[in-house]
Formats: sequence, structure tokens, C-alpha cells
Amino acid sequence: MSSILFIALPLLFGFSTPILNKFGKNAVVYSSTSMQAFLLYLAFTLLSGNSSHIEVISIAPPLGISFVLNSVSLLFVALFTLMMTLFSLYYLSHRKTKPYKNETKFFILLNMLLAASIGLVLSSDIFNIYVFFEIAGISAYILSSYEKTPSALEAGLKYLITGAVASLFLVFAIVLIYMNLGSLNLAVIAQGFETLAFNTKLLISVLLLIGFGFKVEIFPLNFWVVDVYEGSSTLVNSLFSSIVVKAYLFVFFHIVYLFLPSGEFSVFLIYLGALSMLAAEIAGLRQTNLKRLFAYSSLGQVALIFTAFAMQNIDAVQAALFIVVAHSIAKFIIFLALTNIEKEYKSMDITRLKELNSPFLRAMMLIAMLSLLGIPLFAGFIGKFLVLKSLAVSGFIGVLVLIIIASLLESVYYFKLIGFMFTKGEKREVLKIDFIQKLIFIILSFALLLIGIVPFFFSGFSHESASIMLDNASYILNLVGGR
Amino acid sequence: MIGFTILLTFFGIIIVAFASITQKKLADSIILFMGVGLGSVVLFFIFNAPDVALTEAVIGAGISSLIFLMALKHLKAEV
Amino acid sequence: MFEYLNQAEVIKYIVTIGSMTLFFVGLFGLLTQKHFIKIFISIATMETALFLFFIGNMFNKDFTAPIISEGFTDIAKMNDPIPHAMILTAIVIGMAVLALGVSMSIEYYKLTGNTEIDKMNEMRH
Amino acid sequence: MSIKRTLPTSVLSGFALSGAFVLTILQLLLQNIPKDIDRAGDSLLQLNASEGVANAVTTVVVYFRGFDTLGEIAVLFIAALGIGLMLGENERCVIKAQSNFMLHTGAKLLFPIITLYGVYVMSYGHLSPGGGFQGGVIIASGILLLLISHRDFEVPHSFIVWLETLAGVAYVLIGLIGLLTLDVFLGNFLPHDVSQMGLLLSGGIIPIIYIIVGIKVGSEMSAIVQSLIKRGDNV
Repeated sequence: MSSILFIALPLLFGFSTPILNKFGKNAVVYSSTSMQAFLLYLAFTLLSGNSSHIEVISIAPPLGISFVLNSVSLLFVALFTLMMTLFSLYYLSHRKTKPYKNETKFFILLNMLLAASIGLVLSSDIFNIYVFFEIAGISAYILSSYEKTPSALEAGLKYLITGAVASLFLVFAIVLIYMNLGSLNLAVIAQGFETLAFNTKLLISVLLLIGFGFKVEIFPLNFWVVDVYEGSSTLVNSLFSSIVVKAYLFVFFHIVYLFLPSGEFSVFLIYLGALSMLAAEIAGLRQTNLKRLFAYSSLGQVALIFTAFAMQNIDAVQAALFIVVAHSIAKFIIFLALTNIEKEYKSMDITRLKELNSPFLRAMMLIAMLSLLGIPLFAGFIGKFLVLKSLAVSGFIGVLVLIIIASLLESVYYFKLIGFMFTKGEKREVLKIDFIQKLIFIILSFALLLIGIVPFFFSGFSHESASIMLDNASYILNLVGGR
Repeated sequence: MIGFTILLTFFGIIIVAFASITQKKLADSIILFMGVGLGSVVLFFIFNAPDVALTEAVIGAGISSLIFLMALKHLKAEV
Repeated sequence: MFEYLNQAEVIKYIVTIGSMTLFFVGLFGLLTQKHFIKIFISIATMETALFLFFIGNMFNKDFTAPIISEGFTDIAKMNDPIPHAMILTAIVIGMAVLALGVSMSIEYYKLTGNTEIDKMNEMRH
Repeated sequence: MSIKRTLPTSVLSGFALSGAFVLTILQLLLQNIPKDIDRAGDSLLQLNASEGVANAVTTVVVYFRGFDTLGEIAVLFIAALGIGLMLGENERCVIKAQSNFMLHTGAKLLFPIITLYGVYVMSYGHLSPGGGFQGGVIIASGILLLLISHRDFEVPHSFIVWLETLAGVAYVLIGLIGLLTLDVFLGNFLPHDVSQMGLLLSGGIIPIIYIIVGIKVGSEMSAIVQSLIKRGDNV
């Protein structure tokens, strides 16, 4: 089976939507959802087998573009297709009550976003990564201002301007890489990057850090994130925090591992991540708007993943992969639950949780929040535990303390929210939830509990993925042969 | 001669770009921005990149300035 | 006159310094200007500066354009086509993003009457 | 009588900040001017000779780095969609053209010439400078001319949509046919004999793809231009 299908099929469905539109109003929605489900099926069949291969586009790797499918990129592909399929299914029931205008355009954007995030993960060519970076960015800008309210447009504009500046710096880095190394293939660049002069290396790393820093929401460059989360619709936010930022995180660290396998740069990144986490959690304490609050929580979690990835050892990368999965699922649950709350109560103030009258939603949000906090028996625990453990082993005691403080701050506002949810007060009438939506919530929270209770069940796979992600030599060997 | 041409064109582009950015009137700054595009077309042509020059001519100097101009029209239409 | 300007080294210096100055002009505009259109013009200027930097640095004045035609068939003496292809792609992408941004700011203006980036404050409660 | 003009601090600090940033970059760049090394482009030039295409840039854009181009037209597609969405459903025709007789007739006369030139640039992209992007945009600028000069002129929206859909689907399908026949996505499965170089029908799939790209780019650009000029016809 060919990995190009993961990108070509969503692109094909995106392009052909106007034709599909002729077959009736629902044709686009249903066909896109079933295409995503097919990709999900494909991803899981590949996950169960032991498959690793290189997909060549036009000409062979060092010169042409190629896509590398191994167990770690497959993990991300499976995660993205799962999230996107569940999102489309959720939307199928959401549209009965509150459909978007121009649903076909909405689904084009979803398909393009899926194709681009998968492309970011699979691609092994840095200019191709830039192209996917832009596709994912543009679909995200439009999705965030999709509702065309003033705040949605403001969010979209802020997102677009920062995104344009970010891509500018990325292009600068790519230009310098090609000028100095004469290739765009990640493997060839990784081979030659060591030999560059220190100044050039420094310049390229800093430019890459600025370019990706905007997108992976790291401390000085994340001023726009919270406004974007607040301005965009709650439904779309679930995509931002579970797909878009994860794709950027993966590709950033994929590049960091290949270009700068060790050294001061990664220590710098570890401190940067820990500081961003602390900053995000401190800012999160004062929020009274649910969307803003969860946006800050997302920033904190992403910074934690950033720190874990930056450690560059197997334990930490394994931890990062666990947190990626746990955070994606948990934030997905939370934003979908918030969509339900917003639809019914028309407000996003945190005191609104007191009036929430739906035992089901309360239970789901509780599971997701406990998982985000890293309570034992929930999926977030194993990741956080492994991060702290490997920080202690590697001797980053200062970082360890920073992360523990940040986690405590995080637990303060989460327990405040949980308190709000379970105070006896004036309750509204019961919030009805559609059967499909209930099913999605149950599947996701079951996944969180499964990972939390039997993490050792997944540890073999995560260990293999982490070691593959760190194994530069075989990546380079696969791409360029014995050169 | 080639070096001198490059130097002169760069000099012109930079001055025009600075004027375009600091100009008070938006219409002026858009027209000046077209000048930046034009200068870079000349440079791309000198740099043996006729394809890029053609693209920059139709897109960088042409369509995108027109998009800006139309946007200006929209922004002023309802003052 | 000005023969020394024709050396390959000197051309590279001219290109680097010139394009970085252009980049500086764009960055200056991005940091100081407030109107949306000015912001987009600054970003476009920075993009143009990068493209000039790249193509100019990869340019060799003794070589020809990478097109085989009568009299120009020596493959070894052609300029590298990859930068040209990359810049071709990047120009189109940059234009698409700018056009989208412009249309978003038009719509934002229609709804709020605001054209300045500093006054975007729908979110501050 | 002198008016003292003082610059606001924000301008000064912006100047200082950007100046410092760019000077640092410049310093680092000038210390290491890249040497002439073997780059991927040189190998591609060698390979290009075997594809039967005169313009190496076209081969690189359309074939060797064909996936970038696919992504690029996806970017344009989404951008056109977003612009249609943003400017879609308000009042019609904000920009009212006050065209006189000369502009009216001149535009009518020029439009066929511009279109012809666009088609030429598009279909000779593999032999001379130019190609799909440039040709498509040239055709779109011809349409822009008509839009400005003729108040009632309008390209039917459904026509644009069909063109861009068919072009996009055709591009991906050509890629998939390559996957089926040669086991390589976007493989050049049509005959591309070097001896044919210089003819209009040479280079296998390369000119075909570039024409498809041209149609796609032309229709996207026309859609963008039209939705910026006439708001309201793009749903």
C-alpha cells in the first residue's frame, strides 16, 4: 500500500468537491467523511503490520521529493486521521442543529488541512515541508475566521500576519541551507550540517527556530495564540490543538534531531520549553473565559511536549509521544464539550459550568481534565511521569522544579473548574446530546482510560517509535543509500 | 557594467521601497510598491532567471499591486 | 569604469548587502506601520528581498539561463534551476497569502470600521 | 520659524530593533559567503537532458519537484476559496467603472491578444521562459481588464469552478496514473524522446501538466480578481 494515498486522496477530494456537489447537498459531507474513515482504516492496518517504506515522487530521493513512512510518522498519521474522522462524524450530528454556511467549503478546508498535516509529517524534503507548512497555515487562517464575526476575523488576521512572518523566516533558513549545502533533502542536509561554519549553523538554527517558533507556540512568539483560540469557533479549536500544532511540533523536532543531534542548542530548547510552560500556566490562572483558559492550558501542554522532545533521549521522546496522544484526545473532548455548552448556554464564562446540567458531559470533561493534569490511571500520567523521570536522570533539576511548579499552577485552575462543575446550584434544563456525539465522547474517553490503565500495553510500540525518531543514521541511510 | 547595473538597481529599489513604506497616502505607497516589483524584475532578468522575472512581472508587480489597489477602493468606499 | 564591480565576489557582496537592506526596510515597516495594507506591503517587500538574495547569490555571470536553445547547449555552464523553481513557487504562495489577508482585512473593515492593526481589540473584555 | 519634527519613539525603536537584527544577519552572512559547491541543481541539469525538455526550470517545477507545484496550486485553490468566502455575500459591484468609449473598445481589442499571448506562454513553457503560472496569470489579467472596463462583464462562476475542479482532479489523476504504471507518483509515463526536443509535443507529461497548472492558476486568479471587484457572485 502506498503512503502517497494519505496525501493524494484528501487533495483529490478537496479539488473535486464542486463535482461531488452536483450529486446533492450531502454528497460532499458524506463522501469526505467516508474517505477519512478509509484513510483511518488504512493507517490502522499499516500500524498493525510492521511497515516502513519510502515513497518516491518523480525521481529518486536525494534529488527528488520523497515521503518516509515509519512507525513514528505512522503514529502521527493515524492520530490525525482518527481526529479528523471523529471531527467529521461529530460535525455530521452538529450540522442538524447548527450547520455552517457553505458546508462544502468547510469540508474542502478540512481535507486540505488533513493532507497538509500528513504531508508535514511524512515529507523528507525541506522545501516541500515549507509548501505543506503554508497549506496547513492557510486552511487554518480561513477556518479560524470562518464565521466572519468581528472577533473571528480579528483572530484570522492575527493568525495570518504572524503566519506570513513565520514562513518568511522559514524561507530564509531554507535559502541559506540550499546555498551552503546544495540540497533540499533532509538526509543530505543532516549529513553536511556538521561541516558548516559555526556562524552559518547558528544563523540557520535561529531562523528555523523563529520560523517554527511561531507555529509551535513557544514563549516569546506565542502572543497571538490565545486570541486566535478565543476568536475562532469552539468546534474548530479542537482541530487547532489536536492536529495543527502537533504536526508542526513533530516536523520541528524531526528537523532538530536531524540537523543538531546534540549540544547546547537542545539545552536552550529545554529551558525555553520549561519557561513557556510556566508563563502559560501563570497567565492561565487569571482567565475567566473558558476558551482563553483552555488556550493557555494548550500552550502549557505544548510547551511540556516541547521540553520532552528537546531532551533527545528515548525515555523523553517516548514520554512526548504519550503526551501528544493524550493531549490531543483530551483537548478534543474538552473543545467538543465546550461546543455543546456554547450552543446551549450562549456564553463561555467559567461560572457557566455551575449551571451545566448534564452528568454525561461533566463526566467526560472530568476524565479529560484529570488526564491533562496527569493524575494516575489517566493517559496524561504516564507521559508526565516519564518526562519528570528523565529530567531527573539527566540532571536538569531546575527544569524539573519549573515544570512541577507549572503543573501545580495548572492543577489550581483545573480544580477550580472541577469545583464549579460539581457545585450544587441553579441548574438549567438538561443538555441533550446526540447519540453519535455520545459515541465519540465515549470512544475517546475510553482511549484515555485505556492508555492510562495499561500503558505497558503501548510501551513496546512507543519505545520503537521513539528510537526510530532518534535514529538519524538509518533515516539517512534509507534516503540516500550508502553515499 | 553588470555589477554597476546591479548596484544601481538595488539602490533604486531600496529608495523606492523606503518611500513606499513611509508614504502617508496609501495610493502612493501602492504605486511605489509596484516600482519595487519592477526593479526586482530587472534584477531577476540580469541574474539569468527569465522564468522568475516573468513570474515576478505578472504576479509580484502586476496582480498583487492590483489586489492592493482594489482593496484600497474597498476600504475607502465606505468612509 | 567600475570594472572592479564586475568581479564575482563583489557582485555577491552587492547582492547580499543590497537585499539585506531591502529586508531591513520591510522589517522596519512591519514593526512601525499600522495600516493593514502597509503591513502587507512590508511583508511583500521582505519576501522580494529574500528572493533577490537567493537568486542573486546563486547567479554566476559567466553562465547562461538554464534553457537549452540555439547556441546555449552547454549544460555545465548553466545557472542552477532549483532556486528558480523554488522562488517561482514561493512568489505564487506569497501572493496567495497576501491576497487572502487583504480580503480578510476588507471584511474586517466592513464590520468594524477599523483599518489599523493596533486597534484590533475585539477580544479584550 | 522652524517646525521641529520629532519622530515618535515607536518609530525609533522599530528602526533600532530591525536595524540591529538585520545587521547581525548581515554580519553573519558576509563572514561566510557560500562557495561554489556541487549542488543538486547540477545533477538535475544532467537529468533534464534526458527528459527532452529545453527549459530546465520547467522540468524542475513540473516534474522533479512536481509535488511542490501540486501543493502550490492547492495553496492558490484554498486562497481563492477563502477570498470568495470573505467577500462573498455582501452587496454587489462596489467598484463602478466609469469607462469611456476608448477604454471600452481598447479593452475589447486587447483582450484576444492578451489571451493569445497567455496561451502561448502557457503552452511553450517547456521550450522557452514562461509556463503555466505566468500564462494563467496573464489570461487572468486580460479578464481583469474586461472586468474594469465593462460594467456588466462577468465570467460565469460555475464555469470557473468547473475549470478549476477539472484541472485539479486531472493533476492528481495524472500523478496516480504514474503510480499505477511506473509505481512512482507523477512518473513520466508518456514517451519523452530526447530527439524530439524543441517540438511542441515533447517531454511526455511535462507540457500537459504545465497546461493543466495554467488552467488552474488562470481560473483561480480570475476568481480572486472577480471576487475583489464584484462582491457577491461567489457563493
